[in-house]
Amino acid sequence: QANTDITVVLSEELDLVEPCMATRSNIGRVIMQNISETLTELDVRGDKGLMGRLAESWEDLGDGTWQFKLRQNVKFSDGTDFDANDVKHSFERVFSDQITCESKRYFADTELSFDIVDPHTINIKAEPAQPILPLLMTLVTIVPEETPFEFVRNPVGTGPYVLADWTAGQQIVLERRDDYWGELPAVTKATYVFRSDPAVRAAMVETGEADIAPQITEVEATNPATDFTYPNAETVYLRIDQSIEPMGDIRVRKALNAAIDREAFIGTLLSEGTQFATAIVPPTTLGWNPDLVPPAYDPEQAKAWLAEAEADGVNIKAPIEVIARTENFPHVAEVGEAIVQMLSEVGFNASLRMVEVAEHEQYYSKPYPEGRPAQLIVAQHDNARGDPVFSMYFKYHSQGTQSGLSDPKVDDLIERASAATGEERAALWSELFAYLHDEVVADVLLFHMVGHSRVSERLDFTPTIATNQELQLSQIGFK
Amino acid sequence: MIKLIGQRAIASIFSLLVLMVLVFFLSRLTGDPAVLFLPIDATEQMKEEFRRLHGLDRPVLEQFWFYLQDLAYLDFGESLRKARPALEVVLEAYAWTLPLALITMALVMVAAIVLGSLAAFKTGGFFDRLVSIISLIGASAPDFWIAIVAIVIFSIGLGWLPTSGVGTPVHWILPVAVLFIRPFGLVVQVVRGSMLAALQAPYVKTARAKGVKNLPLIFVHTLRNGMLPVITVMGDQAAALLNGAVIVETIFGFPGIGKLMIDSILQRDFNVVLAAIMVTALAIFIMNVLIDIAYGLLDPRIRY
Amino acid sequence: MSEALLTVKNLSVDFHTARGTVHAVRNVSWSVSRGETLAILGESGSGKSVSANAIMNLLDSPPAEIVSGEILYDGKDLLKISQEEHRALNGKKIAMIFQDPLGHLNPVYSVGWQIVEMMTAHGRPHDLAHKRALELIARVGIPEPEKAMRKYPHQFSGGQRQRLMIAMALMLKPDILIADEPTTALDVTIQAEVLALLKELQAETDMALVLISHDLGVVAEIADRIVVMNEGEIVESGTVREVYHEAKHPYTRKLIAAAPGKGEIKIPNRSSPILLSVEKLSKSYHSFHALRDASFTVARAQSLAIVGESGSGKSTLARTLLRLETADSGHVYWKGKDLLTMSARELLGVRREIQMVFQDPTQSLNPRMSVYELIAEGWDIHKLMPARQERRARVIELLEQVGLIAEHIDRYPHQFSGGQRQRIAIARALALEPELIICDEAVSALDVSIQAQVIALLDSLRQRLGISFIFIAHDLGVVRDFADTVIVMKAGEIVEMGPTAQIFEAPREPYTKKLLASNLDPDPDVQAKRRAMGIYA
Amino acid sequence: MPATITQAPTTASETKGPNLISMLWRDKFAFVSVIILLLILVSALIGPALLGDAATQQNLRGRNFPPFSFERGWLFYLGGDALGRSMLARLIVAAQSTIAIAAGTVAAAMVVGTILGLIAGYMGKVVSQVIMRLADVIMSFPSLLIAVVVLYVLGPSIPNMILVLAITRVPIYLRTARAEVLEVRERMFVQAAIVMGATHSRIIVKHILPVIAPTILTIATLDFAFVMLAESSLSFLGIGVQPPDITWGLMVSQGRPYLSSAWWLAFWPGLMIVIAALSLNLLSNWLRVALDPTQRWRLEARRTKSV
Ligand SMILES: Nc1ncnc2c1ncn2[C@@H]1O[C@H](COP(=O)(O)OP(=O)(O)OP(=O)(O)O)[C@@H](O)[C@H]1O
Ligand SMILES: Nc1ncnc2c1ncn2[C@@H]1O[C@H](COP(=O)(O)OP(=O)(O)OP(=O)(O)O)[C@@H](O)[C@H]1O
Ligand SMILES: [Mg+2]
Ligand SMILES: [Mg+2]
Repeated sequence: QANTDITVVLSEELDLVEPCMATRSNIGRVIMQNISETLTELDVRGDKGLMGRLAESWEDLGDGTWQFKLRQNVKFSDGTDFDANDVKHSFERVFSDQITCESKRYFADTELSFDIVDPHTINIKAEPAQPILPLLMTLVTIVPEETPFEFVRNPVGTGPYVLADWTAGQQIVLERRDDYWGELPAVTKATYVFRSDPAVRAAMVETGEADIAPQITEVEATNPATDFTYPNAETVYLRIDQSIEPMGDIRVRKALNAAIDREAFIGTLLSEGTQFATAIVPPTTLGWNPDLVPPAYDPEQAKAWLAEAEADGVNIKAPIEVIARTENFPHVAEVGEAIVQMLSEVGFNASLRMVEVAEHEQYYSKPYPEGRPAQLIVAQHDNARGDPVFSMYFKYHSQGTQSGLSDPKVDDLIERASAATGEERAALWSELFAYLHDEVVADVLLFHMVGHSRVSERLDFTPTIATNQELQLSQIGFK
Repeated sequence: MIKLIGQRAIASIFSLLVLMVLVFFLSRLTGDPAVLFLPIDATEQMKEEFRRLHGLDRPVLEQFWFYLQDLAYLDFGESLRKARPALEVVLEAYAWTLPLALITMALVMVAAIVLGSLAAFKTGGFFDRLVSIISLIGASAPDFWIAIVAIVIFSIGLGWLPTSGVGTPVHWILPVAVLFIRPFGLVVQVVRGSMLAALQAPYVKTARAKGVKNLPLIFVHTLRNGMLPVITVMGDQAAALLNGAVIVETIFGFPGIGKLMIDSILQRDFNVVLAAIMVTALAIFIMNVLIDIAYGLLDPRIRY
Repeated sequence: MSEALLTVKNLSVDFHTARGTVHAVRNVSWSVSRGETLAILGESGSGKSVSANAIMNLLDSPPAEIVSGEILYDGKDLLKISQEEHRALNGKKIAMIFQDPLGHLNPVYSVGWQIVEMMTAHGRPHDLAHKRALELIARVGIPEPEKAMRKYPHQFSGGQRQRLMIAMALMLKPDILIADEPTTALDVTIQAEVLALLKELQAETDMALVLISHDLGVVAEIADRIVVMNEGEIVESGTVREVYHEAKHPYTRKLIAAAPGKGEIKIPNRSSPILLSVEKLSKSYHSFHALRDASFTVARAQSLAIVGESGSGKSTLARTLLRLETADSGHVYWKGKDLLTMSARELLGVRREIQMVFQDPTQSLNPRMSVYELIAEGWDIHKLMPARQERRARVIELLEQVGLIAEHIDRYPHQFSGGQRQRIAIARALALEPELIICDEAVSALDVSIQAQVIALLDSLRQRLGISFIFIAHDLGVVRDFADTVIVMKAGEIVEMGPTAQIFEAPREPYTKKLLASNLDPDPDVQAKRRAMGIYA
Repeated sequence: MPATITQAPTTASETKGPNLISMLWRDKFAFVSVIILLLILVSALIGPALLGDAATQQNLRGRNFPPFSFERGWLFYLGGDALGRSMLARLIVAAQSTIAIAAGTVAAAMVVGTILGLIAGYMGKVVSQVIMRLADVIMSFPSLLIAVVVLYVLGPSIPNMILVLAITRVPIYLRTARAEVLEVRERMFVQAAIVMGATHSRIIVKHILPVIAPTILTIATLDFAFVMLAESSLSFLGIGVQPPDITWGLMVSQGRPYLSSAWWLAFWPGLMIVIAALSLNLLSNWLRVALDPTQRWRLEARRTKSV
C-alpha cells in the first residue's frame, strides 16, 4: 500500500453506489464530490457560502429562471465530455418515475424546466419560483447523459475519483483519476470498509488497519491526538402532538420544557460540546436566531404551570408515552429514561417506549395512529444544508408530515420565508424561530449534537459539520 | 437410504412452500418498506411511486401470485434496497457463512466430543469439574463481550491478529474462536451427560473384559451409543450458525447471512428476507436429512 | 494336581447401598490349574458373578468394595496391579463370557467387528483376527458366518448371542476362561457342541476353565472340581464325583436332590377348552424365514413346552403371537378372536390375560424402576388393587414365592444377580394373574433348587387357577417335569408335536432323537459312561 | 436367603426414596448452586418491592460510578450505571423479569418440544413426518423475524417475549426427544411394557420419558443462559424488553457501548447470567445422577476405596 492510499472505515455498508442517492449520508460519504460532483457546493470549511463546482457562475434571470454557466473541459470518468445535456439528463433522471431518487424530495412541489442555451450554458426555470435554486443544486449529482433510468452499479462522474472495485460486503475502492479537471488531490486510493461496531472502528484506526473512522462514539473518543469532535448538524428534540390532551395546553408544553434539566445531559450521557437547541436547525443555518434562550430548568415553575393548567380542567395526569428509536443516537435509551424520570418528577405520568425504526416511523410521521395517547417522539433531525427550508415545512407546517401543530401564523411564515430571498428570507426565518420557541412552544428542543471521528495521525484532516453527509477525499492531506 | 432421501425431498418441498407462504404473508404484516427506504420527509407521492415500482401497491394475494410465477424460474425478485437480484445477494453472503459455520462446527465437534467424553469418564474428578465450569461459562457468557475483549487483547494489546475483516485466513481466527465458544460449551455438556449414561451399560464391561484400552473404550465403544442427542444438539447449533451469527458478523465486519438477514428484516426488504430464508432452510433441511441418516448409521436398531 | 494358575484367597466383596451394606461375597477361596475345569455351583445370587467380575476388575467401586482378599495370577496379585497391567491381561490371558449376552454385546457395532476387536485390541493384525473370527463363529454353530459377522446383536437369537460371546472369549486362546453360565440359552445339541469345543481348546492350549453354572448336567460333563457357593460363602468343594455322591453340606445335598427330570410325566387334559389357537403363523426378516407356518393350540391349564435348536424361531414365535413383531401371515385366535387383527383397544384387554417372561431379564426390566414399581406396574395399568399397603404386601408375597426376600422390594434391577432378575420378571408376570404365561427360558438362569421351587409354583398355579403356559426351554429335564405337551422346532418349523411322554419315550423325528440323546445327566458317572460309549457327539 | 444385608444405622427406619438432602450435601458444587439459586429466587420474589426505588433513582451527574467502594453506601458497591443508578439494586430487581422470561421460555419450549418429540418418535410415519417438517420450518425461520412479527403485531410484553423465544427453542427439544425415543423404543423393557398392556401414553410417560429426561434437562438448563442472552440481543435490536423494564439481558446490552470505559455496566449482569446458568447446570448435573438409580451410588456411597 502506497502511503498515499488510505482506508476509511464506515459504520454501515452501502446498499447502492448510485449518484442520485448521494444525499443519503452513507452513500454520500463515499461518492459525493469524490465520484460525482454537483453544480454548486456549500463551503463548510471557510465562509465562502455557496461556491461553484461544475457551474462556474449563476444568475437570477427573474421569473423563476436561473442561468448557470458550466465549467469547460470537464470529462466524465468514461471519457465523455461534460455539458449542459448531462445536466438536463441528470435532473430528468432524478425526477423520473422509473427510479426512486432521493434528491427528488427537495423539489417536492417545484416543477423544473430546462433550456440549453449552449453546451455550457443552461437555464433552469422553477415553477413556482425557487429563490434558493443555486443551493438546491448542491443536492443533485451530475451523471452522463447515457446513464439509464435505473440504479447503476458503476457510477460515472466528473469527480477526482473512480470506482475501482466494489466487493459487496467487504469493500469499495476509489482510485484517483489523472484527468480530473481540478487540482489533483493527495490521496491516490481510498478503500472503504464497513464495521458496525464503534469500538472496532476506533480500534482499527488505532492498530493502523484504517486511517479514518468518521463516526465513533464519545465513549471511544478518548485520544486527543486522533479523535475529533465536530457538530454533526443533528438536532434532538421531542416532537409534541398538540392535538392530544394535555399537549394542547401551552402551560403543559412550557412545563415539559422547564422540567428537563438539559445541562445534566452534557458531559454525561451526551458528549462535551453538545449545544442546547433553540431551533431545529443548527446555528450555521440561515436565519438562526441568536436571541433565543433555551428554557431554564425549573421544576418548581413547571409544577406551578401544571397546577394552573389542572385548575383549568386540563388532564395533566393523562399518560404520556415517550417514544424513542433504538440506536437513533448514542445512549438514546438512557436519554429517554432520564427524560421520563425528569418529567415524572414534576408530576407528569410519563413512560418510555423504545421501538425499532419501522415502528418509530409510524408514530413520527403522518398519518398518526388513531386513538393514540399523548406521545412525545424523541427524534433527531439533521440539516447541514444551510437553509431552514429543508426542515421547517415538514416539522411545523400544518401540512408537514412530522408536524404536531396547526398554526396559521406558522404556516404563513413558512410559506413566505420559503419564497423570499436574501435578508428578508433570513429575517422571516428568524421570526419563525422566535415565534415557535417563545410563543407557541411547539416542541421540546433539546440539543445540537456532535459527532466524533478518529483520524490517523499521518493524515491531515479535520472533520466538519458536513462529515455526516460527505467525506471529500480531496480535503485530506498527509502530514 | 435412497428412499429416505426421496421421501424427505418431497416432504421438504412442502415444508419450503409452507415456510415461504408463512414468511411472505407474515413479513408483510410488519410494515411498509417504502417509509424505510425513503427519507423520513419524502412526499407521499414518492412513496406511492416506490410502491408502484416494486409492485407493493397491489393486493397481497396478487403480489404472492406474481412472486410464485417468478419463483418458478428461480427468480427470487430484486432486493428493494440494493437493486440487485435477491438471490445473488443472499448467495454472496452465504459463501461466507457456510465455511464459517462448517469450520466452527467441525472444531466444536472435535473439541466438545473429546473433552466431554473424557470428563464423563472421570466423573466428579478435577478434570470433569474444570471442563464443566469452563464450558458452562463459555455457554453463558455474552458473546459480544468475548468478541470485544478478544479484540482488545489479541489485536490492540498484542497486535497478533487483525481486528476484523475477511481478507486472509488470519482474519478468520477471531470470528471462529468467538463463535466456537457457545456451541462448544453446550455440546460438551450434552456429550458429558450422554456419555455418563452410556458408560453404565454392560457392553462397556465387555469391552473392559476384552482388554480394550481406555481411549477406544470411550471413543469407540461408548461414544457411538451416546451420539444421538449429541448430533441432534450439534444440528441445532449448526442451524443457528447457518442462520447467521449476527453478533460476530457485526463486530468483525464479516459479510455473512446473519447481518444481511437482520438488516433486511429491519428494513423490510422482503425479497431478500425470503430468499435468505429459503436458502437457509434448504441448508438446514439438508443438514437434518444428514442427521437422520446419521442416526440410522450410528444405531442400526433405529427404524423410521 | 499341578500348580495353581489362578488363586482366589479370602475374597470378600461388599456393596454399599442406600439401604445398607450387602455382603455379596464372603471370604471365598479357590484355585484353578492349567488344563483344569473348576465349576462354581451355587444358589442364584450367591456371589458367583460378583467374584468373577472381581477377577476381571469390572466391579464399579464404589458402590462395590473389595474388603479383603487376593487374586493371584502368575505370581501377581490382580487386586494390586495397575489398571493398565490389568487391561493387558484381560481378554488375552483371562477371558470372560458374560451371563447376559444381549446387554453385553454393543448394540451399535456388528458382531464381527466386536469379535475381531478382541484380537486387534491386543495388537494382532486385522486379517488374522478376521480369519479366526470366521472360524470360531462357524465352530459355535452359527450359520453363514460371513453374513453373521456383518449383522448386529439384535438380529440374533438369545442362544446365538451367547455363542457369539463364547467365540469372542476364545479368540485369543486365553490361559483362563471364566464362563458365567455360558449355555443357559443353548439347546442341548448345540450345548454339547459348545462344550466339546471348550474341551478341545482346553486340550489344545492347556487352558484353565472356570465354569459358573447351575446346570448339573453340564458340570458333570465337563468339570474336574466343584466349589459350591451359598449366601456369598463357599460351603463345599471337591472333585465332581465327591461332591455329587458324598455332599456334606445340606445345601449341596438339597441342590443335587433338586436336579430336574426325575418326576412323573404329565398327561394333557384333552377335555379342557382351547384358549389359544395358532394357525400357519409365519414371520421373516428380509428374506430369512425365522418362522414358517407354525400351527398349534393351547388349552386351559395346559403347559406346552417348546424346545428346539437355538435360533429355530422359538422367541420369534412368542413375539409374533404377542404382536411385538408383525406377522407375515397366519392367525392367532385368543378365545376365538384373532389377536393379529384386533383393534388396539381390544388388544389392551387381552394383554392382561397373556403375560410373557422375556428371555433376557436384564433388558426387559426398566433400569429406572424399583422392584416394587416393576411388579406393581401391571396393577396400575389395569387399575387393579388400589390400596398401596395391600400392594406392597402382595409384591412381597410374590417375591417370596419366587425365592426372593422382602428387602429386595426397593432395590433396582442393576443391584441383582442374573437369576434374581429373572425371578423378578417371573413375579411381574404372575402379578397380573393372567390366563396364559409365555415363558421364554424363564428358569434357565436359576440354580436347580430355586428352579424346582419356581416350577412347583408355576405348576400349582396351573392346577389351582387354570393358568396355561407356553414354556420355551432347552433344559429337557425341566420340560419333562413341567410340560404336558411338547413342540420341537428346527429352522423355523415345528418338526414334531405331541404329549410329553410320547416325545420323550417315542420320538419320531431324527432331530428329536438327537436332542434327547444330547441331554446331559447330572450324575458324573452316568455322564462318563455315556461319553465312553460315544453316544454323544 | 441370598447375601445378607447389614442395615445402615441411618436408614434403619424405612425411608422411602433417596435421601435428597444428604445426597446434595455430598456434592458441594450442587449444594452451593442450590444456595445461589435460592438467593436469586428470593431476589426475584421480593427484590422489586424492596429495592424498586433504589433501582430507578437516577443521578446523571454521578453516573458510571466505579465499583468496590462504600463511598455512596453499600448499594453502590458494585458501581452505578450510566444514569447513576445503583447496579446492585438493579441487578436484584432485574432478577424478577429475567427469571420470569427465562423460566417461562424454557419451560414452555421444553414441555411443548418434548411432547411433540415423544409423539414424533413414537407414533407412525405420517404424524412423525408432519411434526418433524414443522420443526424444520421453525428451525429455518429466523428468530428475529418471529420476534419482529409477534412484537410488531402483538406489541412487546413479557408474555409475548416468552412466546417468541419459546417458539424458536421448541425444535431442539423436539428433535432431541425424538432421536432418543427412536432408540429407547427399541429397548426390551418397552416391549415388556407393551406385553403388560401399557397404553401408548403410559409407555411414553413411564418408560421412555425417564430415560430421555436427563438429556432434556441438560439442554433445558443450558438453554437458560441462551434465552437470557437471546433476549438481550432482541432488546438490543429494539424489539425485546425495553426500558424502563429491566432484565439482566437488557442491562448487558445497554452496557455494551461502555465496555471500554465502564466495564461494570455489562460485566455484572453478564456475570449474573453466567452464575445463574452455572448453578443451574451444576444442579442439573447433580440431579441427573441423583435421579438415576444406576448412578445414585456416586452420591450415597459411604466409603470409597479404589480397586
Ligand atoms: N450393585 C449392587 N448393589 C447391591 N447388591 C448387589 C449389586 N450387584 C449385585 N448385588 C448382590 O450381590 C449378590 C451376588 O450377586 P451375583 O451376581 O454374584 O450372583 P450370582 O451368584 O451370579 O447369581 P446368578 O446365578 O443368579 O447369576 C446378589 O445377592 C445381588 O443381589
Ligand atoms: N431382528 C432380526 N433381524 C434378522 N434376523 C433375526 C432378527 N431377530 C431374530 N432373527 C433371526 O431369527 C432366527 C430365530 O430367532 P429366535 O430369537 O426366534 O430364536 P430362538 O429359537 O428363540 O433361539 P434361542 O433359543 O437361541 O433364543 C434366528 O436365526 C435369528 O438370527
Ligand atoms: Mg450371575
Ligand atoms: Mg430365543
